[in-house]
Amino acid sequence: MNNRLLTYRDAVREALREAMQRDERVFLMGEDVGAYGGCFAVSRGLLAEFGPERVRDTPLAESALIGAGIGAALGGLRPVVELMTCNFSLLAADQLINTAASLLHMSGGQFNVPLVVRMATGGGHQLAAQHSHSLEGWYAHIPGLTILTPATLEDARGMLWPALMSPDPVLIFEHLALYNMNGHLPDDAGPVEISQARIRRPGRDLSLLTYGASLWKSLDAANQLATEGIEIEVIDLRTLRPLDDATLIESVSRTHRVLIVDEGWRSGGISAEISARLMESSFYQLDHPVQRLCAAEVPMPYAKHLEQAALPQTATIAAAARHLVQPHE
Amino acid sequence: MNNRLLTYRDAVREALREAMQRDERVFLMGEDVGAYGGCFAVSRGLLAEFGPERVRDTPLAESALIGAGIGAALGGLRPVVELMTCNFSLLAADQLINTAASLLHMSGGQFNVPLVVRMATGGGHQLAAQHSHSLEGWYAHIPGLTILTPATLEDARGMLWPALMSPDPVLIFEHLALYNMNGHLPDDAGPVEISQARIRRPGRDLSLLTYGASLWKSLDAANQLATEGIEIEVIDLRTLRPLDDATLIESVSRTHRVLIVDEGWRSGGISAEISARLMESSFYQLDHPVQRLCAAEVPMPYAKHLEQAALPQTATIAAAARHLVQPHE
Amino acid sequence: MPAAPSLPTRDHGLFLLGRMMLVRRFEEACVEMYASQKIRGFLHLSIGQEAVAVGALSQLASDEAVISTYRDHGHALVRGLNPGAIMAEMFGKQEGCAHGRGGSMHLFDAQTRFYGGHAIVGAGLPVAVGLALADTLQHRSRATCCVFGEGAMAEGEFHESLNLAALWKLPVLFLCENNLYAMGTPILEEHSMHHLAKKADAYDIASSRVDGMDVLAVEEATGLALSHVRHGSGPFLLECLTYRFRGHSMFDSEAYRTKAEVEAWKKRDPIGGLVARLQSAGLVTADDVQRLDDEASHTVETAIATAEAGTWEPVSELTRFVYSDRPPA
Amino acid sequence: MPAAPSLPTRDHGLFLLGRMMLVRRFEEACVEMYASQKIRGFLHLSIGQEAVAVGALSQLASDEAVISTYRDHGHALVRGLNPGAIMAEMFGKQEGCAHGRGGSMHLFDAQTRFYGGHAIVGAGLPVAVGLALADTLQHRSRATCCVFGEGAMAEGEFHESLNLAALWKLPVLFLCENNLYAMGTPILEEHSMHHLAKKADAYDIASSRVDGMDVLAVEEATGLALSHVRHGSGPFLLECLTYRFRGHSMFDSEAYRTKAEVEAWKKRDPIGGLVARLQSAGLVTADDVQRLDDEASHTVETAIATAEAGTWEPVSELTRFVYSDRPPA
Ligand SMILES: Cc1ncc(C[n+]2csc(CCOP(=O)(O)OP(=O)(O)O)c2C)c(N)n1
Ligand SMILES: Cc1ncc(C[n+]2csc(CCOP(=O)(O)OP(=O)(O)O)c2C)c(N)n1
Ligand SMILES: [Mg+2]
Ligand SMILES: [Mg+2]
Repeated sequence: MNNRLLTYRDAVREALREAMQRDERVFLMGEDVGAYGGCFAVSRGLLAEFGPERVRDTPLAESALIGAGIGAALGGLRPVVELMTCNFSLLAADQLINTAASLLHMSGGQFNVPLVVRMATGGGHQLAAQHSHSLEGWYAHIPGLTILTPATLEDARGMLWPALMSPDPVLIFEHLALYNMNGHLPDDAGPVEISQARIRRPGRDLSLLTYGASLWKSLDAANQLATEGIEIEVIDLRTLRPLDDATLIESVSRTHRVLIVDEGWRSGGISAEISARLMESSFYQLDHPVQRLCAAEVPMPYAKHLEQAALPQTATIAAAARHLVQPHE
Repeated sequence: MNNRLLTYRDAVREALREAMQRDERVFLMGEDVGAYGGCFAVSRGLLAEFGPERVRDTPLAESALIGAGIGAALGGLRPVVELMTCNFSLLAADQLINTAASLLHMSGGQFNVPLVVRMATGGGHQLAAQHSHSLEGWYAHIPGLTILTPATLEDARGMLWPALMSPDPVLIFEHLALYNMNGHLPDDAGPVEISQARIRRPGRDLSLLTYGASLWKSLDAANQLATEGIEIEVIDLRTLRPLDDATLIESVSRTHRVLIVDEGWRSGGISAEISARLMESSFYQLDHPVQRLCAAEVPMPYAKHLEQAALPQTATIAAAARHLVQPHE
Repeated sequence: MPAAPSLPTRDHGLFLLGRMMLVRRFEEACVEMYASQKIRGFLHLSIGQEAVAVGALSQLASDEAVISTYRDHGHALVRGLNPGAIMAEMFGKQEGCAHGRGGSMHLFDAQTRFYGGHAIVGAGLPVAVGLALADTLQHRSRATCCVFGEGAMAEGEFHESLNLAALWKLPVLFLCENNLYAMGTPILEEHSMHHLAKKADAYDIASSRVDGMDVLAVEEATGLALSHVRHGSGPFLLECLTYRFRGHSMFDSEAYRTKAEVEAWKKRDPIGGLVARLQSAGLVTADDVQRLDDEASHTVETAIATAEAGTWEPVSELTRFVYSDRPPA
Repeated sequence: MPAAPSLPTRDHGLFLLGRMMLVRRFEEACVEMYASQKIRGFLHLSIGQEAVAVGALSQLASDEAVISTYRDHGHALVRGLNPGAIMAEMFGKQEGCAHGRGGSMHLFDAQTRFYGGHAIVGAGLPVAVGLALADTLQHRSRATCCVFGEGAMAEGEFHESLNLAALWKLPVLFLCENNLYAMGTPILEEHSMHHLAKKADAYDIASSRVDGMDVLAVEEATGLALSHVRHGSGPFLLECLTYRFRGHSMFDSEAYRTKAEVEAWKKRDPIGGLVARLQSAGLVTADDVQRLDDEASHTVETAIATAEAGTWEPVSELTRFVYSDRPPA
């Protein structure tokens, strides 16, 4: 099988293209997905290929966009609504939570909502407080939603199709910092499984649980620590709702130490949920309390040095991991 | 000092009245707060007393209401915006998070937002999926916000004033099921302190951490267990952001066992955060993993028996507490 | 407003009368069932507004979708939902049209394309836009009917939805039940411009306003609107001036309006009005009317019996309908 | 549009020209600073739109508030923010007008009542309504000026805010910079009805439309609008037809419009236009123009020097400005 060099952005585009080729019901809708080529150039070229009906530019109206996506899904289509960034999803929070996530239940199982919402997430680009949220963990609180966080090219390429085939609403969070990431993908790369976390690097000393852009920083940290003789197991959560508890518990049963890394604000983030679950499932397996390394609890500052300090970095991840593996009590 | 018999609703009303009498800058604004007397009759009578400028009926427009509240706060007033119920706050999530919670930071400390938002929260009244959310724990994720959850008459009466005196935005979640609760309050009841959790019932065997309507179910459960010789310490969190870690940690250092009870959905709720914090602070103090008893992860069903089953109840709280105190591993 | 429409045939007159009487008797039965606590939660009645539901919705083709609000019994009945299934829903029985999960505010029926029953004011509008988009993209030419109160027209989603529908020339009939109040807020405090149909101009949408107490007028206006919509001329906003004879919900003390105002409107009772016209034209007799009334009462009694005979869903099924259990499409 | 306004005095002409040149030179310097990576994040320029900022905002009294968008440099400069503080902000220095926390999209200044710098499209509108409400309730008669692009007019908050402002007759000048595009979306795809000023009719709000490339026309129209607003006649919607000569932000490949279109608009350059008129009327000389240009360039150079000389906030202060550290008011 041949390999191709491409970016995460290309991989998402390829997934969109394939989905639209494969299923007539699939269409893309959002602000500037067409002529502009997408706020982050993800959909560039798709308008020419599929026309304005299926690559649908919209006005600025996030709430109605999600609502219209819900309606289109109910009407037999498979809409992909792009919200540009998760920051703007707050304008559509009502439709996402009170309608998309609730409709199947409220209707007693009659009306499922096969809606896919794509949005960029994360900080690190000096876009400041209103453009740098990491809300994937926050949305993972909501029953009825499925939350995907592709970190690899393979997942960027492969998660869209299973999301589209899900009978229920799926939110895909694409990390801003990953769009330019290069890598190889086999020619026949296609849909991936979305119910399981993946061990991206095996290790015996510590389970490092993370997702999205932090995966790469975590792998870097793990490689650093390997030179010190510390072997970190790095697990990519991939899907934040539902969480793949089994994979996490199994890993902890081997390593007995856990660090969770996440770019959301610490209080009430996805790391808190994982820590609480491990408290319940693996308390007697733990040699050390589970630790979290999250974003500082501050709206994102613009200044680069402050922004970098607000986010987990390779160095701080390595330090936290080292600290956990070499206890001091 | 004399005591008066009144309801939680009366206590909130009294707090509003006193605030408006005491400070000209305070006004109340929201859907049907005036002529209708408030969706839950909280503001009944205030229109006649303070007139339509200060008890301001509004159209249905939640996002603009919060935005206007922010602007009014910036303009020197002390607005109390009533959103009826937290379910509708999702329409204003952008203003609450991207503006109210972020403005002080984005402006480098220049523009603080002394806005108070009141809303009803919680289930138990068969109002179904779109009217039964408990979102206080979810909002506690957001830096910049302060989250209050008055459970007692004293707090219903006393939390509004310190909220109004806060230079930054405060959300007050009043549990629907408490409005009709009767009790006595001293004639001179007034502002309360809002930075500390309170031990509502001391006990040696288990720390039960809760807030809002669950406080009362928890106290009932504790009383039941007392007849079995089990002494539960019931702590009312009162403020979900910032959490009063010190009080919790101190309690755990005495009881070594923890149950957290909360009416929000389990995954990623406030209970997860508390469990994660205790993992970090009190791991070596714990005789048993911290347990959570939360709402079932389902949009609220209408049918009474299902709704009751979805929420923590006195019996399920008692059972969970008993289970924790009598370990079985 | 145009001149009063010409008289219907005897058969059609009986049909309209029968439908309106069914809605009236059904709503009256709801009051009783609420008093006897068989129905719980929030209950919103459409007594006084029957001419809108009957005049407008009975003109839809069987494959045309309807989306409604929490004040949805009349719409559901006219749409052809089984009255027994509606009543069972409000009893919380699993034989209910939403399996007992939704209750009065969330009636749903896939068979008749009745998409709810939404309790977030305004949230149904973008969903209707999406349903119509799905039809258009799949080359089906049929209307989607979206019902909402005038209160919803102050919400941002009204604006966003009308713009989208007009931009994309979608076949949506926006049907406003202007009953002059949103809860206790009179239209003068809801909207700065009160000729609501004219708001359509801001979107280049065709519109009209009709006497919503006159079922024949509503029928005629709806016919015109639907032919516009169905023939690809884009959406239509139809404003029906009506009045609810009862409170907003069962909790309403109606402090915001005078008895005299209500009495004046009751003189314009849509049922009494049609009876008088048909009788004075010699088209129906008092006996006819009595027979229709008996039939309506009988239907309602049967519905109550069905609801009574319904069963409770086992609590073990609590978390069903959060995600689809059917296989992906 | 009304006839072209009469010529200004020489002094006033020089003033207007000087202001526009300052904005132009400042924006050009931003491009350079962006290229040399001194400025990061999203950068939106107002080159081509200077007549709106200068014509409208220079007419505000010093105590009248301004609220703007992410395309805010021009507004901030005209408002009187220190150019050095603006540039320092974009450099991320603590001497910046938002302490380096906000960056280009979030300029703020309490002194001149410049309330930002908002990056959520439409979110500034309700805040402006609230500021005006505060003035009205505190019996101050002054205007609040809210600037937004035509893209914002599709958002629900536009609708909600205009309705509120009109209902309460608040002194808000809603100033629309209609530059015909929202990112890459042309106005024809943004709005179903393109005469945007007429949208005011839906709220019974006074409005007008003016040539936004003609600073004298903008000035005149703003004067009329402001006198309406300041004299208690309620809000005013002023639409300025303008054009941005550069891309939406620095990331824009401008695939959505032709070079010819841009060139045609450049012929209507607001600065060149005013120069020509003043010169042909003999009011200013080429030397005058050169002198103004030199002054502008000098101011900008000084600003850059100030920014360069600025200092980095210590990382230890990362979590400042999340909550106020000043004592409660
Ligand atoms: C977004 C939202 N805000 C507030 C409410 C509370 N509420 C329920 S009905 C209602 C009034 C709606 O009035 P209108 O749209 O005119 O419908 P009507 O009840 O008159 O049929 C309000 C404020 C709600 N359900 N949803
Ligand atoms: C709520 C929201 N949605 C989307 C965006 C992304 N975005 C930033 S600017 C912009 C276009 C806005 O156009 P307009 O209001 O006309 O202002 P202009 O940029 O033309 O000055 C968009 C879509 C955003 N910042 N906020
Ligand atoms: Mg109404
Ligand atoms: Mg624009």
